Amino acid sequence: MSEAPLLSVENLRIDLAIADARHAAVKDVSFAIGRGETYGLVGESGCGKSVTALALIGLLKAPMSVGGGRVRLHGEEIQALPAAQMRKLRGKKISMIFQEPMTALNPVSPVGRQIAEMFVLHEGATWREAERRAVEALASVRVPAPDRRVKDFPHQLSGGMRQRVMIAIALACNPDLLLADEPTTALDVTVQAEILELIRDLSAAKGAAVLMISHDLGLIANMCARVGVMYAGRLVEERPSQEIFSAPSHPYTKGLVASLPLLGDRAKHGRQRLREIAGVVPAVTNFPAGCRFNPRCPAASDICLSDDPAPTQLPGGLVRCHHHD
Amino acid sequence: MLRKVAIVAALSLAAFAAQAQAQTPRKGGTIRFTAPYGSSFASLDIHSTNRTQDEIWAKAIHRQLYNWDSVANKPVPELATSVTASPDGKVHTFKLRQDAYFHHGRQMTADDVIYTFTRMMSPKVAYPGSRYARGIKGALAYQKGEAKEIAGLKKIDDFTLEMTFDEKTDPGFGFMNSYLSIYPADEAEKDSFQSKPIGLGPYKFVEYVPGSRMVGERWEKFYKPGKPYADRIVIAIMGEAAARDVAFRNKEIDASVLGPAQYVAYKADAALSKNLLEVAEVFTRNMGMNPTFKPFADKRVRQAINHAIDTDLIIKRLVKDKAFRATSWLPASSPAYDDTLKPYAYDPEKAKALLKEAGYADGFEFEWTTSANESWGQPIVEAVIPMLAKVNIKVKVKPVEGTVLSEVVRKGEYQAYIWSNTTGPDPYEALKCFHSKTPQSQCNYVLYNNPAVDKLLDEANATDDQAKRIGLLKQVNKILLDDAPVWFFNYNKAVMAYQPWLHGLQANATELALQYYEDLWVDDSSPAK
Amino acid sequence: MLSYLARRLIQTIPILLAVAALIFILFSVIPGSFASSLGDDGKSVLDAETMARMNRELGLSDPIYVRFARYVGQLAQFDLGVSFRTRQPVAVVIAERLWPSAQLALASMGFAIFVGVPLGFVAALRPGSLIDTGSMVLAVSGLSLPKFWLGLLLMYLFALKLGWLPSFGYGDGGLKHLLLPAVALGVSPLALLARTTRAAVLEILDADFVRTARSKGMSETRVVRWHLARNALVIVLTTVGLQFGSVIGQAVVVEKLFSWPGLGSLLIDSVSLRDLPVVQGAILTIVMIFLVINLTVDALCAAIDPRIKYT
Amino acid sequence: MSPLIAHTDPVMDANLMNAEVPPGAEFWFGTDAQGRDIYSRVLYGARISLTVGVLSQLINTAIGVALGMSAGYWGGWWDDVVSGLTNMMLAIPSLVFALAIMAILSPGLTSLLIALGLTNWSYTCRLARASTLSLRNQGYVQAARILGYGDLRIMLTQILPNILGPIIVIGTLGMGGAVLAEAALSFLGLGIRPPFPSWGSMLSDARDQITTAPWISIFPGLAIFVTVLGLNLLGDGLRDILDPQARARTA
Repeated sequence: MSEAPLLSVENLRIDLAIADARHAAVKDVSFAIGRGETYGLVGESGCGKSVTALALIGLLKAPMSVGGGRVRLHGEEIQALPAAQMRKLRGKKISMIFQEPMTALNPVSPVGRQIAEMFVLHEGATWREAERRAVEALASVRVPAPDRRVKDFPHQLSGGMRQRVMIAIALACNPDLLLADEPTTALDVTVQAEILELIRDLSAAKGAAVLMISHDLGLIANMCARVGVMYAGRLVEERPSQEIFSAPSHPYTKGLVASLPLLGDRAKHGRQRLREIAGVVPAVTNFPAGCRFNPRCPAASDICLSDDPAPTQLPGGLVRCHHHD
Repeated sequence: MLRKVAIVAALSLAAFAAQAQAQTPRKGGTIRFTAPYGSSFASLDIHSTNRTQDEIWAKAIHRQLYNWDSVANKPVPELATSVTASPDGKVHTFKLRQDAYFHHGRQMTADDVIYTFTRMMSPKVAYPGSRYARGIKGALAYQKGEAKEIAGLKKIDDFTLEMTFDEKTDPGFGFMNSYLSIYPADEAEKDSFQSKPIGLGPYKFVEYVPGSRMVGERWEKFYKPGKPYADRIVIAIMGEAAARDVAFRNKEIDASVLGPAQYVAYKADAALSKNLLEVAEVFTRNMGMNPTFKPFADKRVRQAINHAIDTDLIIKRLVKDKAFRATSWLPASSPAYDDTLKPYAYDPEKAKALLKEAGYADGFEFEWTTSANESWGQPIVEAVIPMLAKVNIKVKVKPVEGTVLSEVVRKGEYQAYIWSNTTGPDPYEALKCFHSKTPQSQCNYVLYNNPAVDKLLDEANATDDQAKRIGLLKQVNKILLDDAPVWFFNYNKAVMAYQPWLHGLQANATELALQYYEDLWVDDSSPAK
Repeated sequence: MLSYLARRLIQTIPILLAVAALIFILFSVIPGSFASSLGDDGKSVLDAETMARMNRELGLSDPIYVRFARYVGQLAQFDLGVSFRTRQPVAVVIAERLWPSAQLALASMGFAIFVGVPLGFVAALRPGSLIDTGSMVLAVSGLSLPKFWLGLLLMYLFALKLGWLPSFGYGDGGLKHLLLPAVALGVSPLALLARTTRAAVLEILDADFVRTARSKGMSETRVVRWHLARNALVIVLTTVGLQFGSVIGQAVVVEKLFSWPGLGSLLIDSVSLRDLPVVQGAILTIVMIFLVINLTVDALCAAIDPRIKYT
Repeated sequence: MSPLIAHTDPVMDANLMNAEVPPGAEFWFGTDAQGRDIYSRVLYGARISLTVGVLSQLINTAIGVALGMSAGYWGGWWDDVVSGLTNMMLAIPSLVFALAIMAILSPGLTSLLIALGLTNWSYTCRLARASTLSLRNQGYVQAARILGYGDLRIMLTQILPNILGPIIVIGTLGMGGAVLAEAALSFLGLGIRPPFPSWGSMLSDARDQITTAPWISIFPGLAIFVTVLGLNLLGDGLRDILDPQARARTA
């Protein structure tokens, strides 16, 4: 990689302030996404995936804050940009799709207007012009009869339709990077595939890179070239997606992969939760000493209880484990 | 002490009159008066309400056959130029004024007077004034529908009226009340009369904002030449003393009736204290004791209560000297007032002794019904409670609204109550309440029954000799003091604060708030237009 | 929409009937009567015979079920009866109080809305700031000062000390006389509105769509203007409706203090004079106004929030 | 507690010679027009005012929850009846209602509790009904129904604990309201049975002395202010503790 990647994240740390103490909810997370690349971030709920995405777009809210590290977009650091400049990046360069399309849209505003806002905000369009372009944007996310749908309110649309509106909003201004935070989790199985397809196609067409966040390893595998696995605020493994399935290195990744139905069975069994790993993700305030996965790890040894493993370079990736394969 | 106060009051009145003479009344301006007894007028049909609050506006709009002369302290003919009574006192001939015009321009005639008294006895509607009109011969027959008109009302000519009563009657005390105002026969039956009253008074009705104010403008054809002086009168309805205080200090009203708290404050203020009008009114504040409640049937217990309460202290400290110690039922302003009577001394030991004699050495408990009134209600009761506790008498307070107080007292559904009762201007009327034949619902609230008193009252009623009458009534008053049917608390001293530009106020002992609007005038230092 | 309104209006009829029955029963067993009130100041005297006649004339000597039947019969013909004291139709007595009451209610709610809502907004946008704490203290003061007390303080300050405004009365019905009673009456709905607005805005600020708006690169002012205001408005409006309706009934003390010719003082006077037809009529009117205002608010909310349907 | 820390008896220790003494060493808060120690009366007044505030609000809450929860749970005609009742109670001027009840029952603590406890439950009822409606079809409630739990048991064990948070908040706010309502009734002459003090009656008794002896009203006024402030803060605090959303926010 001679050229600077589109996005690079180095040693990102996200603090959670409770009372006077600061806990590192996310720590030492580093990864990079190239132009037009689709990168997957996977892990159970509470692993810090969504928080990481919010940190990238600068929308962390108290008591969360970026505690250290660098985030570069086009080689320029953005983690410490003044609010006004960060705001200009949002929507224009980086945009985001959220999990719940129902609550993520303003219930009392027509969807057309919510799309049109993007053109007014970032391209200085007039409302009239923006409304016209909103119809086009709606058409581009394959919503039938877009000229009528623009006047609809969110509650009048189905879940899939709403998520299409979200996608239309996110891609309205041709961003370089799209953060998709579990974009299909709240949807019916039947529409999940359509939405994913839409994201893939449109981002490809517009040349946008995608950070796809999901707890669903199967979904990530289908979409992404490379995958990062997060556990308890750490990136524990990062590999090309083929490799991570064929030869998972971290015990946690192994667990994730083992819990998957065979590829291709997905359609038959529907989505699967990662229930098969015993135990739960510890709370931020209660991370264990040493390797954070040690309470649940089948291979845990003494060193795991005392020393936090450093990342080990693997061909095409890295792993953070004392006992990696 | 009382005599001294009376003299001071008389002096201040004299000074007042002198001041009034020294200046020539100015024509024009606006008088801004206040109606302090509640937050609205009951009705614009003065015949249907006898509340003092309503009399305050009625005095501007209406006139009656008689009016109270506050200097002579007696009722005098107002709409009549002369009244002659037959020797038996039953037939009165009224020569009516020929210069009295109603506000719609028509001259008043005997027909209007007849109409008024006939209306009063309406078979359909119960008017408070029927109390006095009932005595007219044939009035009851008319009310029952047995006659088409009242036989005792006879028109001699347009301005002469003969009125025959069933019994010997002195109509002045009754007919001076505003709720017997003379109505125009042609207008009063109209619906509009209920909202736009027409009368003979010095001011012509302009507007009424219910709950807020009434406005009148000068009636040019008022029968007293040159009067009234002011162009307009505004009567503001202001029941809250604290609000009135602000308005008065802010010079938004020209006169304000004061309560004890303000009386002290105004007296202490160099500027405000100059313009206070004080008068001994004809009300007696008292605690009535129900003889059907066993302890109160015993005279010694009632006397003990009079001894146990430090009445002077309450008057001085709580009522702030805005009252005179009651020495029996009749007030200092009454012609039959007896200034030789000594009030019950504050003597808890004597009270205890009397209670012991009566068999209540360990005391007893009674329920005391009271309204929230600041001068004769809850605060007084609260001050008395610890005093009675010292002679082992416990008090349970029962707070009620005014209307409930008046009801339970008339029905006798109380053990004790505290109230203010009219004790004038006619001393016989005031004392008749203690005649055993007077029903409790009338005014013998304490079911007083003393044959000696009955006899004296009957004699007083029969005699034509004023001096003898007064003498008999004084005796009754003295017996009452000893019998102590009530705790004799005080006689009211009414105080009105007025602005320096308001002139012509009179010390009306029947009710200070009832003024003679035609005599009032404001000089040009008034801020009102 | 029209059928919805019609149905809602019809639904108010049983409520009005229930109110009529409840008030009728309460004021039938209440001690005291109009006749006894005519002698309650200890000065005027009403004789026993006239009192008895008056009770008969006013129909008060009939048994309660007869009176109630008569009353319901009148109501069915939209007749509120005749006032005991003025002998005018109750509708007339009430009508002359409506406009001053409406003025006072409008002014006090206007004051509450135009101060309370922005205050709540600012407080919510800067939680923990001086303005937030200040508005909280102000709100609590508004909720903890008895109205007569607050009214007196206002009179002292603005009429007597500063001389800016008249202390009492209706004047010509203009703003000058309206201001002080409106503020005295408006402070407690102001406090409630400020607190409700603050809570509503805080909740909406946490909503996902606000995050979406921010992710679009919107400035905070635009977030508030474009997305927050309308959503908060629904919650605020509902509170306004409830307060607006009750402010007319709560005006009793303030109207008494400021000699304001509204329904509240009419009601309280009629209670103390036991003018039962007016008491019943005034309460029914106040209830009716309350119901209509809330109906209007519901309709407004439906217009603002497309999720609310006319059902 | 009051008798221990109060200097004097709030009723019997009246000395008219000491009337309207400003605050000082002997009388910390001064004396009132009757010459009674205001400090003692404020302490005793707390007993009555707080009893009125807390108990009347408990009654309101009980009525509101019972009606609102059952209406939300059962729906149907009962829901219509309760909604009608709620609207009615919201619409009737509660002060006049309370005044009528006081006039009928005659003033006193019990009457106050009835007058204020029966007239202010509509907000609670509305809230309970709305929350119950949203919970009625939740999985765990339906599960309980399938398990054959009785309606009453479901309401008490499954629904009530989950709707209590906001209701307690409304309740604490209402307590301040009840203290003030008692003051308004005292202003109209039908509050607590005198001579026992409540803050409201002390305040309304002192209104004529607002310029001549301001301390008579300042101290009970302050007591009400501090209490209502405290209750509001308590309500806010409880909301933060009990509101699951707020809890999630801080976690």
